[in-house]
Amino acid sequence: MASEHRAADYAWDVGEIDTDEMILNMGPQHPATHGVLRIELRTDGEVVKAARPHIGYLHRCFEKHAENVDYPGVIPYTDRMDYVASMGNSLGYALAVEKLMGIEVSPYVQIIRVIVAELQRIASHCVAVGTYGMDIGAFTPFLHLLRDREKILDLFEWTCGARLLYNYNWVGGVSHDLPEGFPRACRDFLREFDAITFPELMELLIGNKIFVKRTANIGVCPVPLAVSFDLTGPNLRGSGVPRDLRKDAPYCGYQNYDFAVCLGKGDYGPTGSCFDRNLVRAREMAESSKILHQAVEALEKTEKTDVHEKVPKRVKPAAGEIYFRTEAPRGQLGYYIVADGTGVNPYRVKVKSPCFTAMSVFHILARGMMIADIIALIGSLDIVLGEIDR
Amino acid sequence: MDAKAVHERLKQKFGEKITGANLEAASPFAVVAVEAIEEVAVFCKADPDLAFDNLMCLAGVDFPKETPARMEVVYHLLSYPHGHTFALKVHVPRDSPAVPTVENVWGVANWHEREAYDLLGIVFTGHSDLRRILLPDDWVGHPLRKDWTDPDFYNGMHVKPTPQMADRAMGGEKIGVGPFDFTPPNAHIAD
Amino acid sequence: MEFTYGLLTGLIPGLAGAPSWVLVALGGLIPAFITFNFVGLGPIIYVYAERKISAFMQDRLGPMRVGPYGLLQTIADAIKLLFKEAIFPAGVDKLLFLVAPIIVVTGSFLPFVVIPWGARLQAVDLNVGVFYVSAVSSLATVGLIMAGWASDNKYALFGAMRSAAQIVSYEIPSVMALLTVVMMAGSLSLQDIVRGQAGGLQNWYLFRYFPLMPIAFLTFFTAGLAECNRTPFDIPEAESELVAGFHTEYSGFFFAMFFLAEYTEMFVISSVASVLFLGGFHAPHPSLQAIGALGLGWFWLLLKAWFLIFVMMWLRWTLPRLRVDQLMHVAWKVLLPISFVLVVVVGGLVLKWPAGFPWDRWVGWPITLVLMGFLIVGMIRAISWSRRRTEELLA
Amino acid sequence: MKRWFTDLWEGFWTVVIGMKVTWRHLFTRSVTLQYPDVKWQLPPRTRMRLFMKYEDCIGCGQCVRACPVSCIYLKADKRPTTEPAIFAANGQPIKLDVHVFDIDMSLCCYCNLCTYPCPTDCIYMTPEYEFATTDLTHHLYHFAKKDAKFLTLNPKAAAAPPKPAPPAPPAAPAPQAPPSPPPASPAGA
Repeated sequence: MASEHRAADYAWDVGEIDTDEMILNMGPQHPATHGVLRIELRTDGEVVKAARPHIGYLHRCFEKHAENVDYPGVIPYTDRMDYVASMGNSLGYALAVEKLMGIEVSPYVQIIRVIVAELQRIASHCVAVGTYGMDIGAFTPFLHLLRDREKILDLFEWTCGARLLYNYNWVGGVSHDLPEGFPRACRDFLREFDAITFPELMELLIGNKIFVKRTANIGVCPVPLAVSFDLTGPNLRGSGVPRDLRKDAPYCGYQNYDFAVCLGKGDYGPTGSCFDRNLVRAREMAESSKILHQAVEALEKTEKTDVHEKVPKRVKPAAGEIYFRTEAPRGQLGYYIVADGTGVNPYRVKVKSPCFTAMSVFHILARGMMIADIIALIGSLDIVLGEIDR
Repeated sequence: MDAKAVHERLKQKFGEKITGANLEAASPFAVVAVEAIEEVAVFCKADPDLAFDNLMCLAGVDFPKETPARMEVVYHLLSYPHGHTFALKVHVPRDSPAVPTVENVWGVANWHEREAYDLLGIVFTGHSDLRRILLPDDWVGHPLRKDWTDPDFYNGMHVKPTPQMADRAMGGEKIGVGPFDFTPPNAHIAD
Repeated sequence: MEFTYGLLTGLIPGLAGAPSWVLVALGGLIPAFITFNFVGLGPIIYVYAERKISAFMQDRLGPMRVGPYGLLQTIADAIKLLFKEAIFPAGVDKLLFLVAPIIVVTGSFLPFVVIPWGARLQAVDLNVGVFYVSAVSSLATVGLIMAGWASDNKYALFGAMRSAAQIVSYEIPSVMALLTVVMMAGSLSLQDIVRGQAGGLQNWYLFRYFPLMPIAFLTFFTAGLAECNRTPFDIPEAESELVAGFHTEYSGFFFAMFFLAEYTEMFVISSVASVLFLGGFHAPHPSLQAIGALGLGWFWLLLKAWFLIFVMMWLRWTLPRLRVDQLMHVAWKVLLPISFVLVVVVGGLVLKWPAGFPWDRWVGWPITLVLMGFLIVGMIRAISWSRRRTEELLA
Repeated sequence: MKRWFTDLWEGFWTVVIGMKVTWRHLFTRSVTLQYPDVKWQLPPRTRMRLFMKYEDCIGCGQCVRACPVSCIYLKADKRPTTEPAIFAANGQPIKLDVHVFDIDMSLCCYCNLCTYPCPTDCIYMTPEYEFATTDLTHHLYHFAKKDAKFLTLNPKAAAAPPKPAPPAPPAAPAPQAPPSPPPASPAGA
């Protein structure tokens, strides 16, 4: 059965361009492409006839680098892939290598990992939703959300000493224990987030009629298309598919927490529109906050263990390979690691980044949109070019 | 369905074309003959028991030291209805790697295959748009191959600092980058 | 002009005997000079205000470095812009590229000729004042299209086309909303319109035929927002879509001129709206009209215009931006029907009850006070919350 | 027609709601720190500029191997037996003469991986972050000192209370070039 969306149908042929059409080159230097993405648009007036994304402007040879450093040394590089959500990246890698080596970390470390991962999810979604508002033209919610993201980064800096690129999740543990008083600070933050930032975001941006009108009917991604093009995370859930790895294949003890999988419901238009994807992100912030409340409570109850207890002196897995995926803030982040068992370097590390696959469906969704919608679509897919290009 | 059952199902349908398997591995896989990969992929997606409607990952791996030297293309499949995963592998000779494309089965394969072509030089026959994706269009070579060595120049720019440049930097001298650096061509390479 | 004339002859007695062309020239040039300077330097204040207001709304501080509280920031920026190189990218049509900002600035300055700052403080009292304002303020469109076309840049072209469509569309509801006022005043002269609103807040046209005229005011204000390309109608220079729209390729002095024009346009729309609906130079209560011999008309007009400018900024930092087709939708399917209905209904009412509904006298003050009350209560609550929060954090 | 009115009303009302939120924020305290005047109190774990205490380095090169970006250059020779025995602060005998210990901070990725394997805790990250320069080569720090004052008595053997492992962060390391040894190419130990 061939997919109904053949890539060839969307081929780009400049030869057939009409005199009425115009080629607009958006990016790599453009305020709203979320990095150095370049899109060629064939436009007829304001209407986009075809779009062709060009990526690779931020290619930093992650996979080649990973083959040339040892296993722990890859973690700083994973941080730099999705620089908005570094904790999620290193968590996936650490879990993959742990599984390859058969290491099982203690429940205490697992709770710490859940806490940092969920804090990072809130921080990442803050950026995603905030910049989305900025793409649509509302500047204020962006800064309100960044203000709260800064508070999360303060927590991270307090924990591990870095604000953006943490190198926190290690193979077999985490680099630092949570500092004294972390639960209280975390609760403080969550209280303010739940009581002020989140409702204000809903009032100021997401409930706004203009915002709804701008996003609710565009970029509709039907479920078969989303599955065929491997949209994951909030992008898939925006289309109404209840798939969340934290529920389906729990890692780090996510099965112990009570939270809901947010779905796009199509409140203001067809399900799977830009509005749904964005709303799923916003709601997930609230769900993450719920998980955090439980995790912080569990942290206080769990017996403290040395966070370096299971860190191997020398990370040298036996020959083998593994494909491990985690639910990063932007979707399923998969690490395919091949170990040859001879050296301390990974033999091959391939990253399936959620943004990469989200971007690959872009040219189909972009057909027939207006130029302003292109921006809305890019924002709703929530791409980070660092992760697409790696 | 666990990995064994998936393997059984494939084996039963395709017989000899499934040339090997490792079901005990951390992520179990079956090796498929190159020419059969497209029909296996179509079957995997269409068969109601397998229903692998999602291609999670497509990776190319280079094995120059194996005999014969080969490249692998690994397809990690996921079934949304059933929730099970499986991997397919294809072995291709390293000197002329060519694999039929599966982009018509899973749309996402389009970009993954372009990436594998770009970084490893695996040609996907029948691909609609096999261009480089991450590297510039005029890049020469495929860097993720194990025998790759960086070129010294790309369009007249230094790709990596030469030892001379490193020495000069350590000596406290300023070094330019790109076309503004007028270092003579690397004589030490010839030595 | 007569006012200046009277002032001049009063101040310098010998001038009365001078040839009439000298008097005409002086009487015209001096107000022009004052107005031009006031209006031309106004944007320095508005830009500073905009930056500060946006900053406070976003929990930031805004410019703080240049001068106390960053007061000199915009002056420094203006100086920087004036001294910067004006870049002419390859492929621009130099003549059009140069002329475009001049036309835009001219178009935004011309309406000031008829804005009445007081009963006699007006450059010219044209008897077609309203018509003149709406005519010359659309002159800017020509400049914008020229800028977009001459830039040889696709983004600029998109911006220019969008702005043309936008301004042309929004002229109609805006003029329709004006017509209601013109019908009530029975004159196109702005002076006459203001005169019709004398006698305190309850007599302003805003509160006439309640609740019809408030709707007319909102229609006019919305259309005005669109005409001066402010959010949520800023699609001609939509930053996240078109980089900078029609002035993408402009730099230095010419960019500064576009900037000047934009803020001047804001002031024009605000002051025209205050003249037409908010009683112009009339104080909310007749007793506040003057302190002794010093007439405060200019102060009240300025206050009202600045309040409306503040609302514009407030809206800008609150709202997202509309899309092009939605913009047209708002113009043609929302504002235009509303304004048509208003014109017909208000026209009929003017014939029947020329002095307005009987309850009109009693709605003006309560509404104003309630609105102000809301704002003040919100302010106090925010301040007290903020103080409590700070104490909590310090604890 | 009903839709038209509800849309109009919703549009108007949500605008008013949004304006309420921004109005509230107009009067709340801003969160900006005026950076050069007010500085954020950095937590003790902050990872900023790398520092190496040369007197404690035993030249084992574990940091060089751990560094994922290869920004540490180390060159060491066997210490002649004729020289007096010297020790690191935690009692490790220093058996290698470290001629070159350079860290290129412009390459450093602040991952902190070099500090963990160090047996004498002589390399660590300081919370000092204001080290921008106008020249990239100023970020190449030479830590090897000609006139370093090594311990010649084993502090462990003397049964003295061992010093706490990371000494108090000293002032900014002086990036001065070692006079005699020639600039080295990257060399693992």
